[in-house]
Amino acid sequence: MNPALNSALSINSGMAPVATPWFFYALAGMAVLSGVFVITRRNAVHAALALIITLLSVAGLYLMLYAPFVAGVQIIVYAGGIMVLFLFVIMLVNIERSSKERAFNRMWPVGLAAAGALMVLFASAIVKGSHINDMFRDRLMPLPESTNTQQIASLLYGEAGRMGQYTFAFEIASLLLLVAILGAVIMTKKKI
Amino acid sequence: MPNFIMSYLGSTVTPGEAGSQFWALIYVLIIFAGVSVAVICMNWIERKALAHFQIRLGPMRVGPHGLLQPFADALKLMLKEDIIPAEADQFVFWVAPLIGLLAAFTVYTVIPFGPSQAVSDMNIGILFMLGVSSLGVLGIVVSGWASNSHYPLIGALRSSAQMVSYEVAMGLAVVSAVLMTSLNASGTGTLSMIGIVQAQQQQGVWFIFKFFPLGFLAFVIFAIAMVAETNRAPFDMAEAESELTAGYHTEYSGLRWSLFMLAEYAAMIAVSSIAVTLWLGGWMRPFPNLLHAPAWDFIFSLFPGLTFGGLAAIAMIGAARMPAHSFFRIQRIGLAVFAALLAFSALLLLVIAIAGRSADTSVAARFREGIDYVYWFVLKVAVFMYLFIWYRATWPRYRFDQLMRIGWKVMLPISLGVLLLTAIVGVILP
Amino acid sequence: MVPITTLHYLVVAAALFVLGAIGVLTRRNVVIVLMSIELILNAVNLNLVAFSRMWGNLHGQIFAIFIVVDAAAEAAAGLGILIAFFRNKETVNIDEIDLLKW
Amino acid sequence: MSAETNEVSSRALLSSDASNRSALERSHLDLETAEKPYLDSNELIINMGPQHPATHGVLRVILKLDGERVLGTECVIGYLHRGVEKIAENRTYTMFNPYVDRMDYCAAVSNGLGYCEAVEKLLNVVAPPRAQYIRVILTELNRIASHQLWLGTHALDIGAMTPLFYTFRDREEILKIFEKYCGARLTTHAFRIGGCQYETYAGFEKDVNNFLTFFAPKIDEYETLLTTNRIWLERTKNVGVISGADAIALGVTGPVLRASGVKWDLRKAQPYAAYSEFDFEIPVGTNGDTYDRYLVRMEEMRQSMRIIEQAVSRIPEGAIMGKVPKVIKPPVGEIYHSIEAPKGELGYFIVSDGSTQPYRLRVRPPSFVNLQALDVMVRGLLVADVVAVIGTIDIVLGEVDR
Amino acid sequence: MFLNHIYLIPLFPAFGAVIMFFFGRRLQKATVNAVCVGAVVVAFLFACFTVVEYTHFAHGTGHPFEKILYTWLGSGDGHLNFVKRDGTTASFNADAGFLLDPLSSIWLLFVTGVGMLIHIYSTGYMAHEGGYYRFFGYLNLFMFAMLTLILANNYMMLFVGWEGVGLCSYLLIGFYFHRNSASTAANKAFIVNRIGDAGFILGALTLAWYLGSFRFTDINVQARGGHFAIGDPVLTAAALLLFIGACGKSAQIPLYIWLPDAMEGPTPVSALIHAATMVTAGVYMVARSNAVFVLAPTAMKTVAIVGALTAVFAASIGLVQNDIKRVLAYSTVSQLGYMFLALGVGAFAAGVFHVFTHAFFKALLFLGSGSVIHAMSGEQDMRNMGDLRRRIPTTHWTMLVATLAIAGIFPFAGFFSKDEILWQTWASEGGAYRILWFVGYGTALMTAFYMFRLMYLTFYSPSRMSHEAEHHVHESPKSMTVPLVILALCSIGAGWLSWPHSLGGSAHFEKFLEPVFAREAVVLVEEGKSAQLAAGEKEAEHTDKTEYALMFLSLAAAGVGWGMARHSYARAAKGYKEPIAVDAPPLYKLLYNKWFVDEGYDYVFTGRRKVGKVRLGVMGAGEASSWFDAKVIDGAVNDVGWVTKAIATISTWWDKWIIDGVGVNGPAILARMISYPARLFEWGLVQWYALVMVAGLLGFGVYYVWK
Repeated sequence: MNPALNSALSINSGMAPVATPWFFYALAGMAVLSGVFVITRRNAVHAALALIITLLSVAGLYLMLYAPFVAGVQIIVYAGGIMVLFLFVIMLVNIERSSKERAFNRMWPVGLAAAGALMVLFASAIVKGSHINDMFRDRLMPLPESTNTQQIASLLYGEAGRMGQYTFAFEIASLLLLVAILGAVIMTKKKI
Repeated sequence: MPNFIMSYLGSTVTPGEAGSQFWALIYVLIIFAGVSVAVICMNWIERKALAHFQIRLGPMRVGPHGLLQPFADALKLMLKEDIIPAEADQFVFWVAPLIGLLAAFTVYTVIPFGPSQAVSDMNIGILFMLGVSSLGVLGIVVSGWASNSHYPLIGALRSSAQMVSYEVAMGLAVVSAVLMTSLNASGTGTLSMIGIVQAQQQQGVWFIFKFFPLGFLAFVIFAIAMVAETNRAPFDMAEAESELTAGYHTEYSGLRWSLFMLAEYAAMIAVSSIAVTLWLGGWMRPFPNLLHAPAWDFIFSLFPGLTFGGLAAIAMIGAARMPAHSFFRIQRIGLAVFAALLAFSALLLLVIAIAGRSADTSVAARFREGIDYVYWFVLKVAVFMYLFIWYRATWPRYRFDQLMRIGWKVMLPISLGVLLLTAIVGVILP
Repeated sequence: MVPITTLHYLVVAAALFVLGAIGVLTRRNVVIVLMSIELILNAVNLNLVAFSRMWGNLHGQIFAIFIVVDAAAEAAAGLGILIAFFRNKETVNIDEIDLLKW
Repeated sequence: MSAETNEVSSRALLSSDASNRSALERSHLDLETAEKPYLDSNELIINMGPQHPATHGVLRVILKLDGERVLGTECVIGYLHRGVEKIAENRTYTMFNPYVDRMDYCAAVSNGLGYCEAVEKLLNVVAPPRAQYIRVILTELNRIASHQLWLGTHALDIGAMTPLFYTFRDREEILKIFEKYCGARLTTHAFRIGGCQYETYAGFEKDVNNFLTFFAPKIDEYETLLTTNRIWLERTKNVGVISGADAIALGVTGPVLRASGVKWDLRKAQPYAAYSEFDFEIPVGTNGDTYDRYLVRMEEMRQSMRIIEQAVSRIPEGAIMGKVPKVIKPPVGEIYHSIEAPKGELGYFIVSDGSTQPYRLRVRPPSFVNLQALDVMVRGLLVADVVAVIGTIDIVLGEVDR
Repeated sequence: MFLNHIYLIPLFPAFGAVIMFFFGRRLQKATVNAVCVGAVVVAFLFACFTVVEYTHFAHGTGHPFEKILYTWLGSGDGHLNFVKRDGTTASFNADAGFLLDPLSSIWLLFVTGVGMLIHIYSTGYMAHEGGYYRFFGYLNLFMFAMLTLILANNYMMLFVGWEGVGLCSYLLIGFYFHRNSASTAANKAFIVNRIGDAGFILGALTLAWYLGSFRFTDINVQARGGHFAIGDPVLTAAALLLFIGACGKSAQIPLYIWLPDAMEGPTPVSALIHAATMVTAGVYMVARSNAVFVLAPTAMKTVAIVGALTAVFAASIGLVQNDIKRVLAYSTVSQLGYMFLALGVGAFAAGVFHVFTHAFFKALLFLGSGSVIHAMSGEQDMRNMGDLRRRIPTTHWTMLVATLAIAGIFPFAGFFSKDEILWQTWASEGGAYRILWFVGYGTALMTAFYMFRLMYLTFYSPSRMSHEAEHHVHESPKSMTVPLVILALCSIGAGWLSWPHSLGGSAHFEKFLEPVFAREAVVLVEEGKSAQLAAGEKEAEHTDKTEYALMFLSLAAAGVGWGMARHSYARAAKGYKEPIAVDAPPLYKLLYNKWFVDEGYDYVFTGRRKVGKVRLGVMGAGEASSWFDAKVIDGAVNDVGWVTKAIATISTWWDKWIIDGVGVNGPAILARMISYPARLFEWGLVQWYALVMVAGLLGFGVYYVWK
């Protein structure tokens, strides 16, 4: 944050987030609504588009949580990468038949019931937890936004001369990605 | 109120950073309008330049030298019947161009036209930019699928594969530039677009010349990848008219089609802006460190006015050279008015430059600085725009497999090597 | 207006999680099942980032990044399997994937 | 297990067509009863044309694709069929003459030359030498024009827009000469049975010489744009390869045949008109790919210029019309006469029953025959190459469909 | 400046080799030429500057320049230690170090110089061959290894180069690997060299064990430090072992057999590797170890005798060979024998001088023969040549110069060096080696004979070519003849560097080398007193008369050899008879078949039951051991195997029916019967499993929430 801020032009105080509760409700509503679309749309492309909206909304929520780097990763990896892959695959396996078939399996009532039970469980946990003192703290700790990326980087890679806390895990994650790439290529290639 | 405006003009940070929604909104509107105008200009320039490359005249009828042609086109496209094929997926067909447009325009929130001339200075600026511009591919994929036709589908698959592939090399090239920002005392780099330009300012060198072949190589890789990324010739596989009639927008017409065009040109300007920001010193004028005396500042600040003056002179000559026939009278008058407008702008700019030449803190000086920043930025972007046209006039089209081969087997290894070498040199050299 | 607290985020995350669970449990189309899994992972990520904000350190965000990596790997492998499967059976319905049933 | 069989079978599907058997042994692509696709290939059948920017008119090519790879093609022709051969049976020999211009409208002069010479042969008439020279000059000019048109459209198909405008600019000069000579630019109807209708206009030689000096640097200009352009090389080298043997077996003629290394040009092999009196080379390619065809045609333009130069400098004086009866009634008999049109061997087979109208007239159009080779050339290539190959065969649908 | 970057000299050709290795296949010939030849030219120039700078550095004291880059094997911190003979520990420590003293500077100059000329020559000679880049890559790699060898400052580093040149020799002999004979020859060279290498590494390690260091400077200091008696047994053993290595690399009896076969490689390779440079590595190594050898008179004697024997033996074979390259190959072996003779009698400087001159004229001979072969379109048999003098004049003249040089005609190079060796042999040890002088003298006679035989058969005698070959004869391109001319000039002039005192010269060469072969070494003589050792010390100044006589005699020998050759071959027409074959057929047969040594080795070591065409009923050693291995040892192994198999059969039956049948399958069948109802619950739907997971999650959640 530049200290040479001209006070005449700032309507809010310097550190105050642009985000207002309205933003939160809009984003959360959009995320949940699109989530509903994801699981109810018959057409997979529609579902994918709905999922993209969910992902972008969640990215917005990350920004509200002062996690811009995670938000950026969310956009670039999820929305830009994974979802394009999904759309690609949907187009490759697109068959007319699927739009005329049942969208849900035979055990959908059981599944719905189980998911409902899960929801009840979450609700009760949240309700119970919010009574316990300090379990879900109301006041949010300040996180510096302007150096978020740098701090994540120093956690991941360490600072000069010192290995980061998560460097090894990060390398393993890259290995996982490599394995996934190789597996996907080998499985899908027609003639190896 | 004037005080409010003036005080803003004197601000040294972006509105987003200052938390000023009002100014941010104004900025968004200015940029939206500016980009739209730029696209229109680009449209006209491309048609004229391409025509002159090809020993034609290009549009000449609508307005003097076809100056009003883009507006006529836009009007025509807007008034055309909006056709959605019967078998198409209506909703997706409708939404696809919007996705592309949204992605192309959202990018502009972080493009720094000057140290404070941006909507916001995001901490993750370049990451955000890459991410959002990669969303553009969704619009293309979805449009190809929604058309429910073979050619658009093939075009969509081609272009999405192409964009995803070239994004890799592009990203690596960008990373090597970002890596260069960390070559300071604290060893901390930045992803912020403004920060990147400031890093170049501090290090006293545009990143294209940094570690000489390395920065240049990364830049070249980016410059190639950005042509592929925007589906322009010679990588315009997705809309190869001789193969796929028109690629993913074969079934589109009217306004929707024009939205695709708008998105494409906006994306071209956006990626060029990235290239300018990352490697060509963004808003900085040439030799800011070498020729840093106030006199030089003044000389360079005359450039915008002179440019406009030159354009006005060209327009004037054009008006003078019109055939002396009554048919051309209106055109001649129109061109003369246009020239007068340009001349007026030139005068205004010169006045500002002269008024703001000495006092560092005055509003006029701020104004002059802001104009300088935007001018140099736009000039650099304009060079890229011209290159896009030049490519299109010169080269045949690559074949799809050749394109992918270049992307994966040439560009990716080179960019990886450049990245590695940049890292090594960055550790060893300073 | 009530200020937004961690709890708010937790509710959104729980809702997304349940939606994902429903999708995984009831949909027939494998692609949508995979998308539902992404939904679940996003819910988890939201929780992690929210808690990271609550405690004021960045470990939660690091975990979120790891989960994004994992999601990418999972999507790649899952869709690869799907394509291989589709080539052999010409279907993407999960209840028809039962060759191993005996 | 399955992977292995898949691999074997798919290879059998692809490569048995591509390499194991020669081009002619391949069974013709049967689109309707195509065998069930193998599990690992998603076949896609798309229609290229008749409305398509790159099929040079109204050609319709049905492509069977595996992804973007071409498994087979089938050309559907006839969208421009006008029954030219049938019309000939109801017109006198003289009346039919203008019709031939409408076949290969890019090389109308060549068509007329072939027809006139065929009828002259039937009548046992020889055109006077001055007429022969005029014929050669105009025919060779027309060859250059045809090649220019080909070059522009071919480059456009491959994505290079600019050469098209350059070639059209220069083609205009030829058309101007045509217009001055006979009043028409495209369908010239320049020749008559027995010679030429028109004497050359004053300044004809000067015009032609001017054109030659104007055009020589232009070819270099085209070549500057394309010949060493990396993308052009990548797009054309080893694309659409056809061997000389295959080409001969398929009856392919013209530059396509010569690019495959077969030195066969009717102007040398069976000299007609006055060609035996000129000194020129026959350019031959080696690889039979698209690039070689391009080079052969570029060189042919240069050779045409050589011929024109010699013809103009040596044009004899004299009559331009031979002794032809007022009413053309050839004796009973049949004749086949062929000439080297820009696109290949253009032949006329005329059966005369002694009346004023042909009993049967059959045209052997080069485009029609050359188009056969499309399937051989494009199997295993990509969709983009199909466009390039169609361009390189240089078809004119008016001639294919007649 | 150059001296400090001496390590760059080997790296230039190494760079060329690396380029060829990675990109060679894609490069144009011109590029290959530019890279490879350029690398060697640069190396040569660099070497010249380096030596010039060294002479300034040394100021004529011969003080060696040592540049140690880093410790390459072992380290100073206690790793890789070994126990020395005296019980103290020393660390195994080999540097990547470079040593430049007069000895190595001489080698450096002629290796790079001759190598450069041969590279240039090869661009012409190999122009029409396949694998052009491969050839040059190998050549460059060879240059790298050879330069490493001669610039090394310790035995281990030298060994790296030693093995490197061996490898390159192998690769280049087998360059035409599709030819069976070539690949066999390559294998032969490689295997025979390995025997020598084993000796070398053992000798080096023995020295290290005894003296505690690999560095030449350390070893020299120690050996000359007066701590060891003359004839110290360990040093003698070490010297002998080193000499075995030298035998292998420099083709001495009994390991010389690979060199003639090595002529299967391209001719430039024969010239570079198998005549001028690599084969002199043995000489270099012995000269380098002179301090040790001086302390081991037995070893010295062995060297001298082996050298003399090899010289005469190889020369005798060379008398009758018909393949032009083979004659030269045996000549090389013979000349190498000369060099070892010189070393053995303590005349190190004379030996080195002979190496120096020999490099020029032998390289010239090989390259000339290559030019002849080139002209004859691949024909190598001298019986099918003749009368080439006018057709290929440049080749003829240059080869004539080389022949005069090798035959020892005054004032060509060979005269000085060979005469020096003979004179030293005559004079050393007060004449103890005079018998060897006679051997050497005979060899000189034979040398002159076979060399002029070659000349007459090739250039002077009436043409015996076939018509096609005659039609194609042509002079070689400039790239081949220019090196020939340069080498010819060198062949004339190289000898003048050491114009002997007796002829009024000043023997610069010996003076230059003097510091290396320091005569004032202090040794421990038997009485326990320190004394000056005068190894190879001559009283040259007093016996000028004898020296003149010997000079005259050797000139006479050369003249006689020339005359005999002229008499026998000057008019050799088609189908001529060898005079030896006419006069003494058995001798001819013996010589022609190279004393049946190859066959003997075959019989002894590889187990063929015949020597040449003669069948012997008895097994050779190789076959005997093979038989022993196959029948006795393998037989025992097989018997044990049979017993095991029998036991295993019984065990299998038991396992299959009793263990598996009752013990394993029984419970399994039981379990299957019991599990059947349980299996009904699983119906193969993936989502069912997901449901179970959700149920589990619920269970945990409920437990934790309402605990």
